[in-house]
Amino acid sequence: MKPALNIKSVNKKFDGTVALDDFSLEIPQNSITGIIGPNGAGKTTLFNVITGFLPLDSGKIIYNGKNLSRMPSYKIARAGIARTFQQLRLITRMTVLDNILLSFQNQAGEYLKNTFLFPGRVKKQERKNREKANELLAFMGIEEKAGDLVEDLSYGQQKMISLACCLASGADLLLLDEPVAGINPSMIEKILMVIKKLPEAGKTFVIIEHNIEAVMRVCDRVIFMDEGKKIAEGDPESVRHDPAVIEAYLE
Amino acid sequence: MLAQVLLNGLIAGSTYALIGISFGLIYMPTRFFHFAHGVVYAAGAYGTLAAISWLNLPLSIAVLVGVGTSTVIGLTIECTVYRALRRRSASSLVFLLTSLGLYIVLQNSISLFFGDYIQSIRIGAVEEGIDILGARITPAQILIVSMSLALTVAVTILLKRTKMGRAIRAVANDAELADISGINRDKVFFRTFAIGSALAGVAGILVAFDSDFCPTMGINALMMGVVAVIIGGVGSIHGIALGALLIGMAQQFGVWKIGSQWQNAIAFVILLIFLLFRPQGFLGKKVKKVTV
Amino acid sequence: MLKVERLETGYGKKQVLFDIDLEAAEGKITAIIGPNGSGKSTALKSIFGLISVWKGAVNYKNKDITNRSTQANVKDGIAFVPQGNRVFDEMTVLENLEIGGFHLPKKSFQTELNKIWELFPELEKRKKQNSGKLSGGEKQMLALGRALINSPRLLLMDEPSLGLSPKLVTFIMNYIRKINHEFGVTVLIVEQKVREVLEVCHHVYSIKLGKIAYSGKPEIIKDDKDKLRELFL
Amino acid sequence: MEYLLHILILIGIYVILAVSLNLIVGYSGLLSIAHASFYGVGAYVAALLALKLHSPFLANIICAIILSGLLGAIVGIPSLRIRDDYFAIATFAFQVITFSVMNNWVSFTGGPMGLPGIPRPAIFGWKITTHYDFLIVILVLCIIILWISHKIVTSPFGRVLKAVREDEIFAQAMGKNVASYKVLIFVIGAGMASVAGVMYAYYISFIDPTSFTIMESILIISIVIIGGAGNIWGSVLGAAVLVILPEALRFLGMPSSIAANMRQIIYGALLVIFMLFRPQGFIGEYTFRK
Repeated sequence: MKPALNIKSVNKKFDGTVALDDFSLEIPQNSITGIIGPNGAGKTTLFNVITGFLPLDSGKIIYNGKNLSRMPSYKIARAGIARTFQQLRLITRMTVLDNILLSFQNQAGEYLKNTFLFPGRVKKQERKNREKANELLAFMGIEEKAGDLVEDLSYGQQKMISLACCLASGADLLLLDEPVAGINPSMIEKILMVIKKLPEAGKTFVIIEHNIEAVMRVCDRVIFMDEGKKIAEGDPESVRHDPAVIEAYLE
Repeated sequence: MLAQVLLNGLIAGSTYALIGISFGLIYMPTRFFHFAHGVVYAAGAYGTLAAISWLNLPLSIAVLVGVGTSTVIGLTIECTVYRALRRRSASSLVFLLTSLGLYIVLQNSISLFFGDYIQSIRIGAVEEGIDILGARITPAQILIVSMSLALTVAVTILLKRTKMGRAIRAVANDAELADISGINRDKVFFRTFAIGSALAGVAGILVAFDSDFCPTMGINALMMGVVAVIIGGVGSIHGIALGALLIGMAQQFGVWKIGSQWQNAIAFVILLIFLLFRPQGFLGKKVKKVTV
Repeated sequence: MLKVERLETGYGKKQVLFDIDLEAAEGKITAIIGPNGSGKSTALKSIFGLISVWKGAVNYKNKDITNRSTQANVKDGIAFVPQGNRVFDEMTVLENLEIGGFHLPKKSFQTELNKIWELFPELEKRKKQNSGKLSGGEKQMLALGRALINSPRLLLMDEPSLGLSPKLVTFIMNYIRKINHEFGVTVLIVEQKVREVLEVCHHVYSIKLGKIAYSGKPEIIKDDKDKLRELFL
Repeated sequence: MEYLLHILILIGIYVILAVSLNLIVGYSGLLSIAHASFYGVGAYVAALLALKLHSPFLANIICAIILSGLLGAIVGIPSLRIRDDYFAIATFAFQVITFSVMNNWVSFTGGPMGLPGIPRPAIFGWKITTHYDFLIVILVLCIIILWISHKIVTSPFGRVLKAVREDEIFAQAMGKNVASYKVLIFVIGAGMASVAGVMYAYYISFIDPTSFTIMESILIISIVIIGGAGNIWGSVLGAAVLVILPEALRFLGMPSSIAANMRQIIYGALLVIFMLFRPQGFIGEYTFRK
């Protein structure tokens, strides 16, 4: 199968310390890849260089045949890569519904010309998006929260919303930074159920997560990173039992 | 003519350095734009004026009254308003807006007490100037230049050699690590405001010795100080002095070539250039980028 | 010496620690290990008062010090070494130590300073240098020195190995052992790279997903890779 | 009666200024201390065109909007590189520079002497002369600007603006071109402010630089904050309160020498009090925190 995302020998340094060391990785279409590893392994940096929030020192990132390096992050998002952030980012003083609506792409109403000259078209699309947003919230089982301010939700629900925003953006590749960290088991269950259903709908996931049980349950493949390098790669059980992996924690 | 332009540039630069250093000292650990500092500066001149004309005190004591007034006002602002904002962990924008409000209240209070008209506590007549290489400088201006030099050195020593100075630099360098080391941030701020406000008072008085003044004297001087701090680089006293000199010189060359009315515009065009292309100033550390 | 009971805390809405109980016995080295994101550092920070405790209590020398200010903790003989070789990088080595010993009278500062020079002779050679220019290992020594100069009774260390080469980790761990052994300082150390820390500590806790997953002697798990895998993976 | 109409006209002018600044400060989170420059640009463009070219009122308004909008883009572009209080200082610099130009380019702007004798405007032959006439025109302009602003902030475009204000990085991650939103809202806000300037010039029939100082900029900010940043109706309320409140001083029999300072003190003190105790203003939603 053709890879959705192809990362070719990427390097990234922060004043002296190496965050990504000649790092290469292929992400197959419709897969769920987990990335684990100790602190400072370069996991979040990897997400940041893929999504254009940090410039690469060298290397190439190809997504669906497009070279992403040097592209501004909003264009990368438009190309179909959505992400969540470790310290959850959402517009907390807007409603859940508005956050989802914000995340849709190609909105006519985002151009003032349309708002004033073609209000009908904007209204129609807005109505459609509203329906889609409500469907999405229903699919995730949080439709009753649509009108609530995001800041009033629990942390787990907020994580759910940030996943919903990624889905609303229409992206095919979703990078989730700690989707289940810091939330209660029943919420973890819900989020994992949602993630598991999506590859068959054409979505591809890369997940950074410390909750190994969660990674084991949902990922097809696990990458173990340490000091900017790929230490192990394979199916979850084999990575877990790879001697090099436990060695990384011991050294 | 060139000699006079250079000398005027030096004098202007020195007055900016005086307020710039006092503002920069406070900005170092607090990291917000304390606009009300402009009034603290004016309070030095008006305190001295009040002591002379209302209380008939001799000049030397009047100067102390002036510096005292500045210090008290600066500290009162810190202990009442700013401390309350810090407890609320207000953003730097909130500090800036509050400070603008304070500035307006205090400047207009001065107007209410002293009137909006021009006042004077000049020392020595203008004719008493001294010739240096065909350029004229008055005794008050000599005082300004030498004091700004002395204060540059003194504040540098304060920051490098004294315990309090080190604490100020520690908070400026890494406030959380200063907390971890057991430094009391409120105490550091209190002392910084005390010294910074007293220095502003001194600056205000020195400038008033040289020229007439009115209640709005503070905002313009402060803005020149802010420009000096930004283009010099936050945290570097030498940088501030250098920045002040640069604006002073640029303005005086402007006066010479295109006319005196464009002084402000010149200073702020320089500021814009620095903000856009080198926001850390020429001696400052690189500004930390927003983290994702 | 330090006793933490039913501690719960987190950041904003995110709860990180659930019902943590732990103790650091006087004169011993206690380690907290676990994978990243488990809440080890959070535990240390909440003990020191850098982040506020939601529920539960922190007792030090039989006093309740829950949510006490960091300054009060420093004056009471607790020192904290944060993650990532953090030093005042715009100040010299000596100045860093002077900030560490800020509340000491001049005379005792000098004696304490001499002890630090003795412990880390490399630092004395570089005392006038800007600490931003030090190597990672030297920064870690300076960070330790800044904390030790107050002669603390309890030293809290947050992942000293982070960003250091394995050789330097051994080096720093030896210092920690020395500090504990010679000065009788009680140490509570958080670590992710565990081989070295298991060599030096007397008791070890493991935190996983915000809960205590193991508490006991380091010898028991040191060579048991399956147990370690269970704790980390 | 004339006095009452005068107050209403002033309120109208400040509503336009405050609402347009609110789009920039309250909805997009960019603190600008340069709004009086756009106000001034509008006034000077209208006055110069009317005096020198005798061009009609509506054409002058359009010219003012275009020129001021262009300047708005110039002020907005730095917001892509510098942020928060540093950006505020940059706008401060811009304000000082424009004031300098108004005050010093004597041959063109009349310098401190200002531009007197601005003729009464006319719209399609309707001469606007009385206070009543002016009030009607201002009212119509206010309604148009409020309508446009309301449309903007309730549209998907406005939703992105708020997202930029609250979390730029999230907005980018969701594919929004943050830079273009920032610049565009500056253009719009500046263009609107110039309309207030045009009306002011025609109404007073004399302008000089003292109406467009940094203090005027701060006054407009105070209106936005006290009314409530991030709420259009807050700016309407704020404008009414801050225009009427100082007028009340007059009825308390305060001598005019003191009244001017007291007015300023009221603005300043209200700004401090609101920042301390109610940063969201009367009915706003944005509190300048990230």
